Amino acid sequence: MITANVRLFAGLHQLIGERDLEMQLPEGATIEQLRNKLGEEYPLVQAFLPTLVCAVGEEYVPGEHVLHDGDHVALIPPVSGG
Amino acid sequence: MITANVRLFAGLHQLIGERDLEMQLPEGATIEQLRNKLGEEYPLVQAFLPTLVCAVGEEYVPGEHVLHDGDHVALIPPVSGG
Amino acid sequence: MFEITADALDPARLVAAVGRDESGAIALFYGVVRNENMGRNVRYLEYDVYPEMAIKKMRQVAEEVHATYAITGIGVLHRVGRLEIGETSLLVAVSSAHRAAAFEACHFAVDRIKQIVPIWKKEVWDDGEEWIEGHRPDVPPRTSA
Amino acid sequence: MFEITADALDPARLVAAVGRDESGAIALFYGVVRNENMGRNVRYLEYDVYPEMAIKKMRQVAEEVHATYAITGIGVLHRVGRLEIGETSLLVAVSSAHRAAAFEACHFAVDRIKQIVPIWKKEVWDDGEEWIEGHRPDVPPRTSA
Repeated sequence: MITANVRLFAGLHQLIGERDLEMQLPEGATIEQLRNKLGEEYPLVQAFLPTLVCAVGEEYVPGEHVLHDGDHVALIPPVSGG
Repeated sequence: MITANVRLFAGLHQLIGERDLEMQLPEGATIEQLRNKLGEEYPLVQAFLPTLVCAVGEEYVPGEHVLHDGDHVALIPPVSGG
Repeated sequence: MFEITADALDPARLVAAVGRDESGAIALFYGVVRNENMGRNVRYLEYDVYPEMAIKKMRQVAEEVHATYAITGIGVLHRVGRLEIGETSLLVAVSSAHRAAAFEACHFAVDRIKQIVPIWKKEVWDDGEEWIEGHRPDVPPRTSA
Repeated sequence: MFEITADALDPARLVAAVGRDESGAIALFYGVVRNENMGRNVRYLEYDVYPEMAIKKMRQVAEEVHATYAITGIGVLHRVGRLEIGETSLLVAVSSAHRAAAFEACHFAVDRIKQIVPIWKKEVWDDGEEWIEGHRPDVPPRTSA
Protein backbone atom coordinates (compact mmCIF):
# COMPACT_ATOMS: atom_id res chain seq x y z
CA MET A 1 0.00 0.00 0.00
CA ILE A 2 1.00 3.62 -0.55
CA THR A 3 -0.12 6.81 1.14
CA ALA A 4 -1.26 9.85 -0.87
CA ASN A 5 -1.49 13.25 0.80
CA VAL A 6 -4.58 14.85 -0.65
CA ARG A 7 -5.19 18.61 -0.44
CA LEU A 8 -8.63 20.20 -0.81
CA PHE A 9 -9.57 23.70 -1.96
CA ALA A 10 -12.53 26.02 -2.37
CA GLY A 11 -15.92 24.22 -2.34
CA LEU A 12 -14.35 20.83 -1.57
CA HIS A 13 -12.43 22.26 1.37
CA GLN A 14 -15.55 23.91 2.71
CA LEU A 15 -17.71 20.81 2.15
CA ILE A 16 -15.39 18.29 3.80
CA GLY A 17 -14.09 20.68 6.42
CA GLU A 18 -10.48 19.55 6.06
CA ARG A 19 -7.56 21.03 4.11
CA ASP A 20 -5.62 17.74 4.03
CA LEU A 21 -6.57 14.05 3.85
CA GLU A 22 -4.45 10.92 3.83
CA MET A 23 -5.55 8.13 1.52
CA GLN A 24 -4.27 4.56 1.38
CA LEU A 25 -4.04 3.09 -2.11
CA PRO A 26 -2.60 -0.11 -3.59
CA GLU A 27 0.92 -0.05 -5.02
CA GLY A 28 0.84 1.31 -8.60
CA ALA A 29 -2.49 3.10 -8.12
CA THR A 30 -3.39 5.83 -10.59
CA ILE A 31 -5.10 9.21 -10.22
CA GLU A 32 -8.23 7.57 -11.63
CA GLN A 33 -8.22 5.03 -8.79
CA LEU A 34 -7.71 7.78 -6.23
CA ARG A 35 -10.69 9.67 -7.66
CA ASN A 36 -12.89 6.57 -7.48
CA LYS A 37 -11.89 5.85 -3.89
CA LEU A 38 -12.49 9.47 -2.95
CA GLY A 39 -16.04 9.24 -4.31
CA GLU A 40 -16.66 6.09 -2.27
CA GLU A 41 -15.23 7.40 1.00
CA TYR A 42 -16.73 10.89 0.63
CA PRO A 43 -20.02 10.61 -1.28
CA LEU A 44 -20.38 14.40 -1.06
CA VAL A 45 -17.42 14.69 -3.42
CA GLN A 46 -19.12 12.77 -6.23
CA ALA A 47 -20.82 15.87 -7.62
CA PHE A 48 -17.39 17.50 -8.04
CA LEU A 49 -15.65 14.60 -9.79
CA PRO A 50 -16.74 15.26 -13.40
CA THR A 51 -15.02 18.65 -13.49
CA LEU A 52 -12.25 17.95 -10.99
CA VAL A 53 -8.62 17.98 -12.17
CA CYS A 54 -5.73 16.62 -10.12
CA ALA A 55 -2.23 18.03 -9.69
CA VAL A 56 0.84 16.18 -8.50
CA GLY A 57 4.07 18.06 -7.83
CA GLU A 58 2.21 21.28 -8.72
CA GLU A 59 1.45 20.09 -12.26
CA TYR A 60 -1.88 18.99 -13.72
CA VAL A 61 -1.83 15.24 -14.45
CA PRO A 62 -4.13 12.89 -16.38
CA GLY A 63 -6.10 9.99 -14.88
CA GLU A 64 -3.46 7.45 -15.99
CA HIS A 65 -0.78 9.12 -13.90
CA VAL A 66 0.71 6.55 -11.48
CA LEU A 67 1.07 7.60 -7.85
CA HIS A 68 3.99 6.96 -5.55
CA ASP A 69 4.11 6.66 -1.80
CA GLY A 70 4.02 10.07 -0.17
CA ASP A 71 2.84 11.97 -3.28
CA HIS A 72 1.01 15.23 -2.71
CA VAL A 73 -2.18 15.30 -4.75
CA ALA A 74 -4.17 18.53 -5.07
CA LEU A 75 -7.84 18.30 -6.07
CA ILE A 76 -8.50 21.27 -8.35
CA PRO A 77 -12.10 22.29 -9.10
CA PRO A 78 -12.54 24.66 -12.08
CA VAL A 79 -10.46 27.73 -11.24
CA SER A 80 -11.97 31.22 -10.91
CA GLY A 81 -9.16 33.60 -10.00
CA GLY A 82 -8.86 37.15 -11.26
CA MET B 1 -8.87 94.26 -43.04
CA ILE B 2 -9.17 91.75 -40.22
CA THR B 3 -6.67 90.64 -37.60
CA ALA B 4 -6.00 86.95 -36.92
CA ASN B 5 -4.22 85.90 -33.73
CA VAL B 6 -1.93 83.08 -34.79
CA ARG B 7 -0.45 80.67 -32.25
CA LEU B 8 2.64 78.56 -32.93
CA PHE B 9 3.67 75.23 -31.40
CA ALA B 10 6.51 72.74 -31.34
CA GLY B 11 8.95 73.10 -34.27
CA LEU B 12 7.23 76.23 -35.60
CA HIS B 13 7.37 77.89 -32.21
CA GLN B 14 11.04 77.06 -31.87
CA LEU B 15 11.87 78.15 -35.43
CA ILE B 16 10.13 81.53 -35.32
CA GLY B 17 10.87 82.19 -31.68
CA GLU B 18 7.38 83.50 -30.93
CA ARG B 19 4.32 81.84 -29.41
CA ASP B 20 1.86 84.37 -30.91
CA LEU B 21 1.74 86.39 -34.12
CA GLU B 22 -0.77 88.91 -35.39
CA MET B 23 -1.59 88.77 -39.08
CA GLN B 24 -3.56 91.28 -41.12
CA LEU B 25 -5.79 89.74 -43.80
CA PRO B 26 -8.46 91.08 -46.15
CA GLU B 27 -12.09 90.86 -45.13
CA GLY B 28 -13.45 87.36 -45.90
CA ALA B 29 -10.00 85.76 -45.99
CA THR B 30 -9.81 81.98 -45.64
CA ILE B 31 -7.42 79.67 -43.83
CA GLU B 32 -5.84 78.96 -47.22
CA GLN B 33 -5.06 82.68 -47.67
CA LEU B 34 -3.62 82.85 -44.17
CA ARG B 35 -1.35 79.89 -44.94
CA ASN B 36 -0.13 81.51 -48.15
CA LYS B 37 0.59 84.81 -46.44
CA LEU B 38 2.40 83.00 -43.62
CA GLY B 39 4.67 81.33 -46.18
CA GLU B 40 5.44 84.70 -47.78
CA GLU B 41 6.13 86.56 -44.53
CA TYR B 42 8.03 83.69 -42.90
CA PRO B 43 9.81 81.72 -45.64
CA LEU B 44 11.11 79.32 -42.95
CA VAL B 45 7.54 78.13 -42.46
CA GLN B 46 7.15 76.93 -46.05
CA ALA B 47 8.64 73.49 -45.30
CA PHE B 48 5.90 72.97 -42.67
CA LEU B 49 2.92 73.99 -44.79
CA PRO B 50 2.24 70.68 -46.61
CA THR B 51 1.53 68.82 -43.35
CA LEU B 52 0.22 71.75 -41.29
CA VAL B 53 -3.39 71.74 -40.11
CA CYS B 54 -5.15 74.79 -38.70
CA ALA B 55 -7.55 75.02 -35.78
CA VAL B 56 -10.01 77.82 -35.06
CA GLY B 57 -11.98 77.86 -31.82
CA GLU B 58 -10.11 74.68 -30.80
CA GLU B 59 -11.46 72.71 -33.78
CA TYR B 60 -9.61 71.58 -36.88
CA VAL B 61 -10.85 73.48 -39.94
CA PRO B 62 -10.38 73.05 -43.71
CA GLY B 63 -8.66 75.52 -46.01
CA GLU B 64 -11.99 77.00 -47.16
CA HIS B 65 -12.88 78.10 -43.63
CA VAL B 66 -13.54 81.85 -43.58
CA LEU B 67 -11.85 83.89 -40.87
CA HIS B 68 -13.34 86.68 -38.81
CA ASP B 69 -11.71 89.62 -37.13
CA GLY B 70 -10.05 88.55 -33.87
CA ASP B 71 -10.13 84.80 -34.60
CA HIS B 72 -7.55 82.66 -32.83
CA VAL B 73 -5.85 80.39 -35.33
CA ALA B 74 -3.58 77.60 -34.08
CA LEU B 75 -1.03 76.15 -36.50
CA ILE B 76 -0.90 72.43 -35.77
CA PRO B 77 2.02 70.36 -37.13
CA PRO B 78 1.49 66.57 -37.07
CA VAL B 79 0.85 65.69 -33.44
CA SER B 80 3.10 63.32 -31.47
CA GLY B 81 1.74 63.12 -27.94
CA GLY B 82 1.72 60.00 -25.84
CA MET C 1 7.43 39.77 -9.59
CA PHE C 2 4.81 37.08 -8.94
CA GLU C 3 3.08 37.18 -5.59
CA ILE C 4 0.03 35.94 -3.69
CA THR C 5 -0.90 37.98 -0.65
CA ALA C 6 -3.75 38.66 1.77
CA ASP C 7 -2.81 42.35 1.87
CA ALA C 8 -3.88 45.21 -0.40
CA LEU C 9 -2.01 45.12 -3.73
CA ASP C 10 0.49 47.86 -4.59
CA PRO C 11 0.36 48.77 -8.31
CA ALA C 12 3.27 51.24 -8.12
CA ARG C 13 5.60 48.51 -6.86
CA LEU C 14 4.55 46.16 -9.67
CA VAL C 15 4.92 48.80 -12.39
CA ALA C 16 8.38 49.71 -11.11
CA ALA C 17 9.34 46.03 -11.22
CA VAL C 18 8.36 45.49 -14.88
CA GLY C 19 9.72 48.75 -16.39
CA ARG C 20 13.04 48.79 -18.26
CA ASP C 21 14.87 51.70 -19.93
CA GLU C 22 13.71 50.34 -23.29
CA SER C 23 10.02 50.11 -22.22
CA GLY C 24 7.90 52.73 -23.99
CA ALA C 25 4.57 51.34 -22.85
CA ILE C 26 3.17 49.58 -19.80
CA ALA C 27 -0.28 48.01 -19.71
CA LEU C 28 -1.59 47.44 -16.19
CA PHE C 29 -4.77 45.43 -15.56
CA TYR C 30 -6.82 45.69 -12.37
CA GLY C 31 -9.30 42.96 -11.55
CA VAL C 32 -11.75 44.65 -9.19
CA VAL C 33 -14.55 43.23 -7.02
CA ARG C 34 -17.81 44.46 -8.49
CA ASN C 35 -21.18 44.67 -6.82
CA GLU C 36 -23.07 42.40 -9.21
CA ASN C 37 -22.60 39.12 -11.06
CA MET C 38 -25.13 37.19 -13.14
CA GLY C 39 -27.87 39.46 -11.84
CA ARG C 40 -27.00 38.83 -8.18
CA ASN C 41 -26.06 41.44 -5.63
CA VAL C 42 -22.56 40.61 -4.37
CA ARG C 43 -21.72 41.57 -0.75
CA TYR C 44 -18.08 40.45 -0.79
CA LEU C 45 -15.75 37.79 -2.20
CA GLU C 46 -13.65 35.17 -0.47
CA TYR C 47 -10.63 33.77 -2.34
CA ASP C 48 -8.92 30.43 -1.80
CA VAL C 49 -5.55 29.53 -3.35
CA TYR C 50 -3.00 26.74 -3.72
CA PRO C 51 -0.10 29.15 -3.19
CA GLU C 52 2.96 27.20 -4.38
CA MET C 53 1.23 25.98 -7.52
CA ALA C 54 -0.38 29.36 -8.20
CA ILE C 55 3.05 31.04 -8.28
CA LYS C 56 4.38 28.27 -10.51
CA LYS C 57 1.47 28.68 -12.94
CA MET C 58 1.84 32.48 -12.95
CA ARG C 59 5.46 31.93 -14.02
CA GLN C 60 4.27 29.55 -16.73
CA VAL C 61 1.88 32.22 -18.03
CA ALA C 62 4.79 34.70 -18.07
CA GLU C 63 6.88 32.27 -20.10
CA GLU C 64 4.04 31.80 -22.58
CA VAL C 65 3.69 35.57 -22.93
CA HIS C 66 7.44 36.06 -23.42
CA ALA C 67 7.38 33.35 -26.11
CA THR C 68 4.50 34.99 -27.99
CA TYR C 69 4.92 38.77 -27.64
CA ALA C 70 7.84 41.22 -27.80
CA ILE C 71 7.68 42.36 -24.19
CA THR C 72 10.32 43.74 -21.83
CA GLY C 73 8.76 42.66 -18.53
CA ILE C 74 5.73 41.06 -16.84
CA GLY C 75 4.51 40.72 -13.27
CA VAL C 76 1.41 39.41 -11.48
CA LEU C 77 0.00 40.08 -8.00
CA HIS C 78 -3.10 38.26 -6.74
CA ARG C 79 -4.85 38.99 -3.48
CA VAL C 80 -6.66 36.26 -1.50
CA GLY C 81 -8.89 36.09 1.58
CA ARG C 82 -11.90 38.36 1.96
CA LEU C 83 -12.26 41.24 -0.51
CA GLU C 84 -14.88 43.99 -0.43
CA ILE C 85 -16.58 45.72 -3.38
CA GLY C 86 -14.13 48.03 -5.15
CA GLU C 87 -11.02 46.27 -3.86
CA THR C 88 -8.41 44.99 -6.31
CA SER C 89 -8.03 41.20 -6.54
CA LEU C 90 -5.59 40.98 -9.45
CA LEU C 91 -2.88 43.15 -10.97
CA VAL C 92 -1.09 42.17 -14.19
CA ALA C 93 1.55 44.53 -15.60
CA VAL C 94 3.30 44.11 -18.96
CA SER C 95 5.97 46.44 -20.35
CA SER C 96 7.05 46.61 -23.97
CA ALA C 97 8.84 48.93 -26.37
CA HIS C 98 5.50 49.56 -28.08
CA ARG C 99 1.89 49.81 -26.95
CA ALA C 100 0.24 47.17 -29.15
CA ALA C 101 2.39 44.37 -27.72
CA ALA C 102 1.85 45.64 -24.16
CA PHE C 103 -1.95 45.65 -24.54
CA GLU C 104 -2.21 42.31 -26.34
CA ALA C 105 0.24 40.52 -24.06
CA CYS C 106 -1.46 41.84 -20.91
CA HIS C 107 -4.91 40.77 -22.14
CA PHE C 108 -3.59 37.32 -23.05
CA ALA C 109 -1.89 36.99 -19.64
CA VAL C 110 -5.12 37.81 -17.79
CA ASP C 111 -7.04 35.26 -19.86
CA ARG C 112 -4.44 32.55 -19.17
CA ILE C 113 -4.29 33.34 -15.46
CA LYS C 114 -8.03 32.77 -15.29
CA GLN C 115 -7.60 29.44 -17.10
CA ILE C 116 -4.75 27.73 -15.27
CA VAL C 117 -3.81 29.41 -11.97
CA PRO C 118 -5.32 27.49 -8.99
CA ILE C 119 -7.26 30.29 -7.33
CA TRP C 120 -10.99 30.24 -6.54
CA LYS C 121 -13.52 32.88 -5.58
CA LYS C 122 -16.64 32.48 -3.49
CA GLU C 123 -19.39 35.05 -4.00
CA VAL C 124 -21.32 35.96 -0.88
CA TRP C 125 -24.78 37.42 -1.52
CA ASP C 126 -27.43 38.68 0.86
CA ASP C 127 -29.17 35.30 0.70
CA GLY C 128 -26.46 32.74 0.12
CA GLU C 129 -23.04 32.02 -1.32
CA GLU C 130 -21.36 30.00 -4.06
CA TRP C 131 -17.86 28.96 -5.08
CA ILE C 132 -17.58 30.11 -8.68
CA GLU C 133 -16.60 27.40 -11.16
CA GLY C 134 -14.66 29.11 -13.92
CA HIS C 135 -12.25 27.23 -16.16
CA ARG C 136 -11.30 23.56 -15.96
CA PRO C 137 -7.52 23.63 -16.54
CA ASP C 138 -6.25 21.61 -19.49
CA VAL C 139 -4.57 18.40 -18.45
CA PRO C 140 -1.60 17.25 -20.51
CA PRO C 141 -1.96 13.86 -22.22
CA ARG C 142 -0.45 10.89 -20.39
CA THR C 143 2.70 11.82 -18.46
CA SER C 144 5.56 9.53 -17.54
CA ALA C 145 4.72 7.67 -14.34
CA MET D 1 -10.61 63.37 -15.25
CA PHE D 2 -8.72 64.97 -18.14
CA GLU D 3 -5.62 66.92 -17.28
CA ILE D 4 -2.42 68.37 -18.73
CA THR D 5 0.32 69.05 -16.20
CA ALA D 6 4.04 69.69 -15.91
CA ASP D 7 4.18 67.60 -12.72
CA ALA D 8 4.66 63.85 -12.27
CA LEU D 9 1.45 61.94 -13.06
CA ASP D 10 -0.43 60.12 -10.27
CA PRO D 11 -1.92 56.82 -11.50
CA ALA D 12 -3.69 56.05 -8.20
CA ARG D 13 -5.68 59.28 -8.44
CA LEU D 14 -6.72 58.52 -12.03
CA VAL D 15 -7.72 54.92 -11.26
CA ALA D 16 -9.81 56.08 -8.29
CA ALA D 17 -11.55 58.60 -10.56
CA VAL D 18 -12.63 56.06 -13.20
CA GLY D 19 -13.72 53.19 -10.91
CA ARG D 20 -17.41 52.55 -10.18
CA ASP D 21 -19.06 49.89 -8.00
CA GLU D 22 -20.04 48.07 -11.20
CA SER D 23 -16.47 48.13 -12.63
CA GLY D 24 -14.92 44.66 -12.61
CA ALA D 25 -11.88 45.59 -14.68
CA ILE D 26 -9.65 48.61 -15.15
CA ALA D 27 -7.07 48.87 -17.92
CA LEU D 28 -4.39 51.49 -17.26
CA PHE D 29 -1.90 52.49 -19.95
CA TYR D 30 1.44 54.16 -19.19
CA GLY D 31 3.29 55.93 -21.99
CA VAL D 32 6.89 55.96 -20.77
CA VAL D 33 9.97 57.78 -22.11
CA ARG D 34 12.30 55.14 -23.50
CA ASN D 35 15.99 55.42 -24.16
CA GLU D 36 15.90 54.69 -27.89
CA ASN D 37 13.83 55.56 -30.95
CA MET D 38 14.52 54.67 -34.59
CA GLY D 39 18.01 53.53 -33.63
CA ARG D 40 18.89 56.79 -31.90
CA ASN D 41 19.93 57.18 -28.28
CA VAL D 42 17.40 59.48 -26.58
CA ARG D 43 18.66 61.67 -23.70
CA TYR D 44 15.33 63.23 -22.77
CA LEU D 45 12.05 64.50 -24.27
CA GLU D 46 10.51 67.95 -24.31
CA TYR D 47 6.72 68.22 -24.79
CA ASP D 48 4.75 71.18 -26.13
CA VAL D 49 0.96 71.43 -25.91
CA TYR D 50 -2.02 73.55 -26.88
CA PRO D 51 -3.65 73.08 -23.47
CA GLU D 52 -7.26 74.21 -24.01
CA MET D 53 -7.62 72.30 -27.27
CA ALA D 54 -5.79 69.24 -25.91
CA ILE D 55 -8.32 68.93 -23.08
CA LYS D 56 -11.19 69.41 -25.54
CA LYS D 57 -9.80 66.68 -27.83
CA MET D 58 -9.24 64.31 -24.88
CA ARG D 59 -12.93 64.75 -24.07
CA GLN D 60 -13.82 64.04 -27.71
CA VAL D 61 -11.79 60.80 -27.54
CA ALA D 62 -13.67 59.86 -24.35
CA GLU D 63 -17.01 60.45 -26.09
CA GLU D 64 -15.92 58.28 -29.03
CA VAL D 65 -14.90 55.51 -26.61
CA HIS D 66 -18.19 55.72 -24.69
CA ALA D 67 -20.10 55.50 -28.00
CA THR D 68 -18.18 52.39 -29.11
CA TYR D 69 -17.48 50.30 -25.99
CA ALA D 70 -19.43 49.31 -22.87
CA ILE D 71 -17.28 51.16 -20.35
CA THR D 72 -18.03 52.60 -16.93
CA GLY D 73 -15.38 55.34 -16.86
CA ILE D 74 -12.39 56.87 -18.67
CA GLY D 75 -9.71 59.39 -17.75
CA VAL D 76 -6.55 60.81 -19.33
CA LEU D 77 -3.51 62.56 -17.84
CA HIS D 78 -0.71 63.92 -20.04
CA ARG D 79 2.52 65.38 -18.76
CA VAL D 80 4.36 68.15 -20.65
CA GLY D 81 7.68 69.97 -20.35
CA ARG D 82 10.96 68.06 -19.97
CA LEU D 83 10.73 64.32 -19.26
CA GLU D 84 13.62 61.99 -18.48
CA ILE D 85 14.04 58.33 -19.50
CA GLY D 86 11.64 56.13 -17.51
CA GLU D 87 9.23 58.95 -16.65
CA THR D 88 5.55 58.62 -17.52
CA SER D 89 4.24 61.01 -20.19
CA LEU D 90 0.70 59.60 -20.59
CA LEU D 91 -1.80 57.73 -18.44
CA VAL D 92 -5.10 56.46 -19.87
CA ALA D 93 -7.44 54.53 -17.55
CA VAL D 94 -10.65 52.78 -18.65
CA SER D 95 -13.01 50.90 -16.35
CA SER D 96 -15.65 48.42 -17.46
CA ALA D 97 -17.75 45.61 -16.07
CA HIS D 98 -15.61 43.16 -18.08
CA ARG D 99 -11.98 42.96 -19.10
CA ALA D 100 -12.27 42.68 -22.89
CA ALA D 101 -14.05 46.04 -23.18
CA ALA D 102 -11.58 47.67 -20.79
CA PHE D 103 -8.55 46.49 -22.80
CA GLU D 104 -9.99 47.28 -26.23
CA ALA D 105 -11.38 50.67 -25.24
CA CYS D 106 -8.12 51.70 -23.55
CA HIS D 107 -6.05 50.68 -26.61
CA PHE D 108 -8.43 52.56 -28.91
CA ALA D 109 -8.28 55.65 -26.68
CA VAL D 110 -4.46 55.71 -26.73
CA ASP D 111 -4.46 55.38 -30.53
CA ARG D 112 -6.94 58.24 -30.90
CA ILE D 113 -5.08 60.48 -28.44
CA LYS D 114 -1.97 60.09 -30.58
CA GLN D 115 -3.99 61.02 -33.68
CA ILE D 116 -5.92 64.12 -32.65
CA VAL D 117 -4.71 65.66 -29.37
CA PRO D 118 -2.45 68.68 -30.03
CA ILE D 119 0.66 67.63 -28.13
CA TRP D 120 4.16 67.35 -29.58
CA LYS D 121 7.38 65.76 -28.42
CA LYS D 122 10.94 66.76 -29.19
CA GLU D 123 13.60 64.09 -28.90
CA VAL D 124 16.96 65.31 -27.65
CA TRP D 125 19.89 63.06 -28.56
CA ASP D 126 23.60 63.36 -27.78
CA ASP D 127 24.20 64.99 -31.16
CA GLY D 128 21.01 66.88 -31.98
CA GLU D 129 17.27 67.10 -31.56
CA GLU D 130 14.05 66.83 -33.54
CA TRP D 131 10.37 67.60 -33.10
CA ILE D 132 8.65 64.31 -33.90
CA GLU D 133 5.99 64.49 -36.61
CA GLY D 134 3.41 61.86 -35.77
CA HIS D 135 -0.15 62.01 -37.08
CA ARG D 136 -1.70 64.76 -39.18
CA PRO D 137 -5.15 65.19 -37.60
CA ASP D 138 -8.11 64.66 -39.90
CA VAL D 139 -9.77 67.87 -40.92
CA PRO D 140 -13.55 67.85 -41.35
CA PRO D 141 -14.84 68.71 -44.83
CA ARG D 142 -15.89 72.32 -45.37
CA THR D 143 -17.40 73.87 -42.24
CA SER D 144 -19.86 76.72 -42.08
CA ALA D 145 -17.98 80.00 -42.18
